Amino acid sequence: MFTSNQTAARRPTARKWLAATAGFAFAVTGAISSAQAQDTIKVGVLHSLSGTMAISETTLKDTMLFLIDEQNKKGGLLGKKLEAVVVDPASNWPLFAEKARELISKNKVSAVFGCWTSVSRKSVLPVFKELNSILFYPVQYEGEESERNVFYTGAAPNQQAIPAVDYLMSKEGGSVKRWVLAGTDYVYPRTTNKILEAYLIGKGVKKEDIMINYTPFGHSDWQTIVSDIKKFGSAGKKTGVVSTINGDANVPFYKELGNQGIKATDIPVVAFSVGEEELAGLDTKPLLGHLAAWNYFQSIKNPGNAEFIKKWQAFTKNPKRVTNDPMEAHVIGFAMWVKAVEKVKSTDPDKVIDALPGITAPNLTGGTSTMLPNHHITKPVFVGEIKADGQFDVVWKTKGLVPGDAWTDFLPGSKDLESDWVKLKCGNYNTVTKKCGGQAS
Amino acid sequence: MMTAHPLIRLLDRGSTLFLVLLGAFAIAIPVLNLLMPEGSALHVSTYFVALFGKYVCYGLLALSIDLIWGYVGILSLGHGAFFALGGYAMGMYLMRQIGDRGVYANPILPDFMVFLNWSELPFFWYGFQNFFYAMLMVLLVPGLLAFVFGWFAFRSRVTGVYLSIITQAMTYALLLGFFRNNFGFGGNNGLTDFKDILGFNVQAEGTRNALLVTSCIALAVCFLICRAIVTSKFGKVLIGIRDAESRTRFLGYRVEAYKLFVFTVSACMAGVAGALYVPQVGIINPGEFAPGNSIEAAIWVAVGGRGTLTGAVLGAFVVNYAKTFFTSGALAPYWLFMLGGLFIGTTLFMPRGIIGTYNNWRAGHADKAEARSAEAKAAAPAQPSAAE
Amino acid sequence: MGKFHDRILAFAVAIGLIVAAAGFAHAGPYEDALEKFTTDEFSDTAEAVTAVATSGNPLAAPLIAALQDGRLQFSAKDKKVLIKTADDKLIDAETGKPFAGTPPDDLDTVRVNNRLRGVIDAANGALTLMAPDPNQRYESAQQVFKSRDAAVLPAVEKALESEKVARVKKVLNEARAAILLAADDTSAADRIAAIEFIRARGDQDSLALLQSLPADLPADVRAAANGAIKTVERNLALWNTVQNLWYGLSLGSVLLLAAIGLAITFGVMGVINMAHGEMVMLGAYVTYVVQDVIRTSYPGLFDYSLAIALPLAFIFSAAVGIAIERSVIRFLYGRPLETLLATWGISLVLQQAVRVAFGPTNKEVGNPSWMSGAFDLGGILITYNRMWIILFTAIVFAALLAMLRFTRLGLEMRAVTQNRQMAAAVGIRTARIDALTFGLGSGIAGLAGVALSQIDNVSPNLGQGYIIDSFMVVVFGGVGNLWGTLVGALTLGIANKFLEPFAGAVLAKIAILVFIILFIQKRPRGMFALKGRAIEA
Amino acid sequence: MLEATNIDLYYGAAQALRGISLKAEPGKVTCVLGRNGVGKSSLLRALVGQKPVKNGTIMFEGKDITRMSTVDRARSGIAYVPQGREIFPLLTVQENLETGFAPLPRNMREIPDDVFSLFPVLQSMLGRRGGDLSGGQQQQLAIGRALTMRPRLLLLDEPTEGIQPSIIKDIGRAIDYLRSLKEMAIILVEQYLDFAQELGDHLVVMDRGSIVYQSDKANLDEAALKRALAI
Repeated sequence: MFTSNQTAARRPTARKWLAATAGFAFAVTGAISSAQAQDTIKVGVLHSLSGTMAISETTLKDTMLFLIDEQNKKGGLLGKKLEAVVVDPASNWPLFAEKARELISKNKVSAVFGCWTSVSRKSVLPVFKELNSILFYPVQYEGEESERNVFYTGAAPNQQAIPAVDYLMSKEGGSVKRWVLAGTDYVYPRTTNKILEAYLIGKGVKKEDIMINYTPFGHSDWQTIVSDIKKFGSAGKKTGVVSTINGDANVPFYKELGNQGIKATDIPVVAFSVGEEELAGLDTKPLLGHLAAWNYFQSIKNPGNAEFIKKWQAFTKNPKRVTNDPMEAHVIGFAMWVKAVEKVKSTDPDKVIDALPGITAPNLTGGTSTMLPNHHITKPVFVGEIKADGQFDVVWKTKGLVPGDAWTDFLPGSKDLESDWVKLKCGNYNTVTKKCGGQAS
Repeated sequence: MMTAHPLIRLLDRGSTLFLVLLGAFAIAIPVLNLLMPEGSALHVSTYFVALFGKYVCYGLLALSIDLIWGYVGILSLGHGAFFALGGYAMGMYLMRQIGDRGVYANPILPDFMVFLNWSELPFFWYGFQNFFYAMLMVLLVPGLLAFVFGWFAFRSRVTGVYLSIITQAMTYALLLGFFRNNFGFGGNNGLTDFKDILGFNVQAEGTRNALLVTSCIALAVCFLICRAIVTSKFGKVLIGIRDAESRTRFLGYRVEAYKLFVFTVSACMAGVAGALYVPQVGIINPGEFAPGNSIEAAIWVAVGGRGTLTGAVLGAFVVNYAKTFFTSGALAPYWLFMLGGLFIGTTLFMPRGIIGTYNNWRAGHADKAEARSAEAKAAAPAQPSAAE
Repeated sequence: MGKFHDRILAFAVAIGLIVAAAGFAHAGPYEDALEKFTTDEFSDTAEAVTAVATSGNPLAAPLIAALQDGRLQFSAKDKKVLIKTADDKLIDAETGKPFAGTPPDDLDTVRVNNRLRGVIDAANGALTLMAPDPNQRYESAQQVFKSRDAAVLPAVEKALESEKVARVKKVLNEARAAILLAADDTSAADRIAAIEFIRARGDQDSLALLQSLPADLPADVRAAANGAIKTVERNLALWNTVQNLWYGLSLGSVLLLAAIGLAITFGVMGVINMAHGEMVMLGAYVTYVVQDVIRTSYPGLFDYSLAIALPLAFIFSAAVGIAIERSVIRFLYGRPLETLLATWGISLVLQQAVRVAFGPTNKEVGNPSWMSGAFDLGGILITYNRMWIILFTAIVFAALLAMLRFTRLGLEMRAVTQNRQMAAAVGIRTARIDALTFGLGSGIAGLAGVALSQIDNVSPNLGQGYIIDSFMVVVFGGVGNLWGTLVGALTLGIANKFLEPFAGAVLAKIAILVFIILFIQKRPRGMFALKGRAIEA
Repeated sequence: MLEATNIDLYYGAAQALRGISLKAEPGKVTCVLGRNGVGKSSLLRALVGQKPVKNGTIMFEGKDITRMSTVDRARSGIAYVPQGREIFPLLTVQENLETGFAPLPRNMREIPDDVFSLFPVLQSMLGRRGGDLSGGQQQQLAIGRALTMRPRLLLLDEPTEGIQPSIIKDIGRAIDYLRSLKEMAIILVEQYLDFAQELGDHLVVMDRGSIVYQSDKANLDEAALKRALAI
């Protein structure tokens, strides 16, 4: 109806523009991709710079550039300069696989630091296995994986979720008796919540005291769910929320939480995906006292951390730029890789992969993390309360470092599995059948 | 012209050139990849084999969109869904082929079901261990969805932008559904970690080349099917529907039936493209249902030239090569500017796409006067169709 | 190990100091308690708070307030506790006099965690039951109701005697009832009286309290409790429906706000603007910029930030819209599918441009005080931001209708929509009207952005989340009909909220999408399709 | 006043007007006659600018308006009552009339009294939607809308088509009245010969895009006119 009376198309005449612009674009790119310096060690950086995941991953790209820059200031590696090769997988999973292949086989990088979402890691995995290269993955994830070519520097569920729940159950954390497990409907929350549910039930929590709720990605209308949480929490027992809500959905969730007046003293919310970067986009005053569990907080007082923050803010020329947990994971991973390469005096993937387990590197919170034979690392776990300035106040930490567990003990499928790339040379060794799964080929 | 032999009508100069190029491509790349020693100037790396394999699948997707958009005037923003469904069918087959080599060594259940405590295989996974059954599903699932969807939509005369918007809603609903873990397709991680296809290791170079060649053959076959459809009398009716739907209806043609047939065929082709795509990229996940993907695929067609089958394939190659090229190096953060600019530039300055513009230019050189009148004829009825 | 050593040392020092201090100062419980603030241990601080609160010292209230606000400072070395006032002056917590001399160099803030906040709230509750401000007394009474702390009972009873304000008195009675019900030694008659108060309160907390009563109550108390539980449950079920309606209305108004601009550009002009979401996003970023300027330069204006942002967002989004119309869309009239692709391209460019200009991360947009918090209306909680958004949507909708109906521009817009050629023939500048109409639609999207910045995150992806929903609303409601858009948005919002509790958020959304797809097949022109020769012409 | 010279107009490859020349004077009614499809409406469309002419010039009050847009022609004083009326169906009668304000300066924006005195029925229907009016009422509204623009050239395309006789009379009276004001030139396209003969000061007959006969009313050769029309 609406176009029937409109005049017919009025076409522009200047179509030749396109040819000109296209020609120009190709000329420019040709110039840029010209000669590259000889004899450098190349490091791949595989983080989305555009699309929906750019929000989280851009910082990690900057972190890698910063670390490589720092290393070069120290004289590089094995007498050569390091060179970062940055690609943009544009938050597009198949493109991740393509870019990984490009980095490894075309650019001949020695190692790749990258990925954020589990699905991006899953999508590049076959490439790393096929072309035998190294991936450092810096984000907390659901576990249930241990690959020879991947080093997981983020937290496994036992390095984040379980200590956080332990804290909430303690007297100091409020002796929580009733639990809401709220998450975005995808694999990480599903797995984490499965693990937590099994863990809580093992601790004597009744099934009716656990409420599990899933929402779609980017969910923005939290009225019903927040009020359900409120109802669930007013049954007389102390209630806590474990949030595995992902990404953008957090902001409206916390806003609704604040507006419906759910204070941390009534129903504390502990989140696994909300860090300093996410809080930078929020008015944190109503969220005072809600919690997050991480292996690193910017606010942790430690000389190494202070220096890192100072240099980082100088590098990015932004005195307000925050740091966060996945950044620290890259710091540790990169330091470990450098040490391993120096140890074997080669960037040959096989040698480096074999050298990495056992390598230690200082983390930014004062401890020393070790790469374990299961390709996960040891990390301290901190629980922080949100402060009014968008930072966290650490209210609890684990006694020592917690070793990352690839296969959780709380799921029937994986409790018999064990990963050991040093002795067993296997990522999923079944301790009952004494067999290494998936090794037929 | 009018009495040309069907085969000649089927294979005009452009089409022959296209098929010859495609054939040369399908032979040259595997040969250069497998037979030339690495390091030789003529060697084509596996990286390129994987890349081109992907492009060919995108080309096939573009072809399927062009068939329905370029020749019937229906802009489907849901072809990504058919592509993904075909991909999932293939993915399910590949998952079942893993057998007990999964990390949990469960002979029946895929890994993602094991760690989320599924006790038995959902019924819709039955049969997918059989290759032929899976291939049937590759065609059947997208085809059936398209048939049902189209049957409702065309019968109630949902046209133009309305159709585009509801196809978009369809793929969006599927996106949300497939994201759910309880749906039984692996949630957002999708299906991955494939091992074998028909007993061959999916990552082996030989398999990769075989998949590339298969994709080229599939593209050639679908191209010929499309040519056969559009050059036949049937195709003339389609163009009649595109340019003046109600007039064609008044002439006594059952417009709905024509549309439905082409829509379904096109969805099946998209499904085949998806099925070939999955073993080559090694993963299928709900991201493929994202409405943005379908819209992007439409722009491939527009860039190449809608209504020209070779153009659709060319567009898919050009845009995806540009994507590969521009997402590396210093220009990486600006890739979206270029993609966005391409959308705007193509629609404004090159509404006929590369092939269409080239044809015009050549026709202009050959016989200006004739071209002008032809264009006038083509343009005059094209206006009302666009306005519907 | 280090920590343990520190503690022993601190303990020793503390003992020493106490002994020394006891010599010449008159040390009461208040002064003793102060020491515990200097250990930087949550459990010590907790004890200190309780001790201070019960000490009766007039400094207790300002001290606890300072602790709550993070203004309580301590020096571990000097065992000194100082209160920092709002204007950054230091007061000695012991004497209440301004602190003279240079502050100790290890001055640090006394840290607070959730458990402590609970302790503070409880302490505050007792302290402020008699506060002069009735709102504060009300809050305190509510606090006591929740904590059911038997120790506060005398304070509650004392407060009840003197309380004059009815609503505070009501809550005090409820608090008293809650304490009595929770206590073991309450008589049956008192219990039944208490149950009556709780029944009258009738909210979720009341239900929880009633359900948690022990099973072995005397028969008449049990009966009263059971009756009360039934009443409260019925009450809650009723309010639950009302609440769903309200949530639906609220979601619907957000949908409407996002879709209404589209109803103009798509519904009225027939332009498929896939960049509509980005216009919303730009409006949200204008809000961010306005708040940023206000924060850095004119902090006093923060509560007016939205009022300042609204016209700016409208103008900015409208200007971008007009630029898009003049540079791209006007060449594509009559080719809706091409418009769709071109505007999708524009949306990609705008998103990435914002990403490059402002960075990819979320930007903080705060709620002004009048947009924060909530109030109770009967049995439901109404958050201010949702309420204002519903009102705002209603105003925008009404203003738009009025603008179309009563202004010259509105008349010309409608004329152009209905018959472009004829409008030109009577001398209406159609090209200008096209640009202005598109600008209007975009400007309204900008307004939506200001509102959405209050409930959603401000990031380059903001618009993407709304575009499909907006199209669904417009198509479902019927293209070219603003009332259809209104009804469509509210219907979808309310349906979604009634589905959500039992289907879950994801399935509810899918169900709505499938429903719309099927609905469009039945009524291809939407719910309120325009009829008559005008439309078919 | 208006002078069109040697106009050619094409629809795609088909030529609709062939070298048409036409004049219109204030206070005079120029009547264009001819059967269906001979190009009468195309001529009016060319004059209002809805169809661009290929060759020829159109002068209006001494200005060359050949390449001027429809809007600008309307703003310079040309009002058009198209075939089929083209009322804005969802606007009220009043709003329909008010659309005619577009070319006017703010202080002139009122509906002239003449409109209501010529078509009293409009007065009583001001609040009704244009689309709900009968054909005859719509025709009156369309003329009223054109008059609201205070035109100096009024183009009427078959105002009597499909309309009941009593309203045809009203319209005829209206045109006669407008002529008598001597403020505007009127071009009337008609098929209804009696109506045209009664009103036309100058009669023009078209066939296949050309003028085949024209004459002033005074010198009219009826036989020649009928012959021209019967071709």
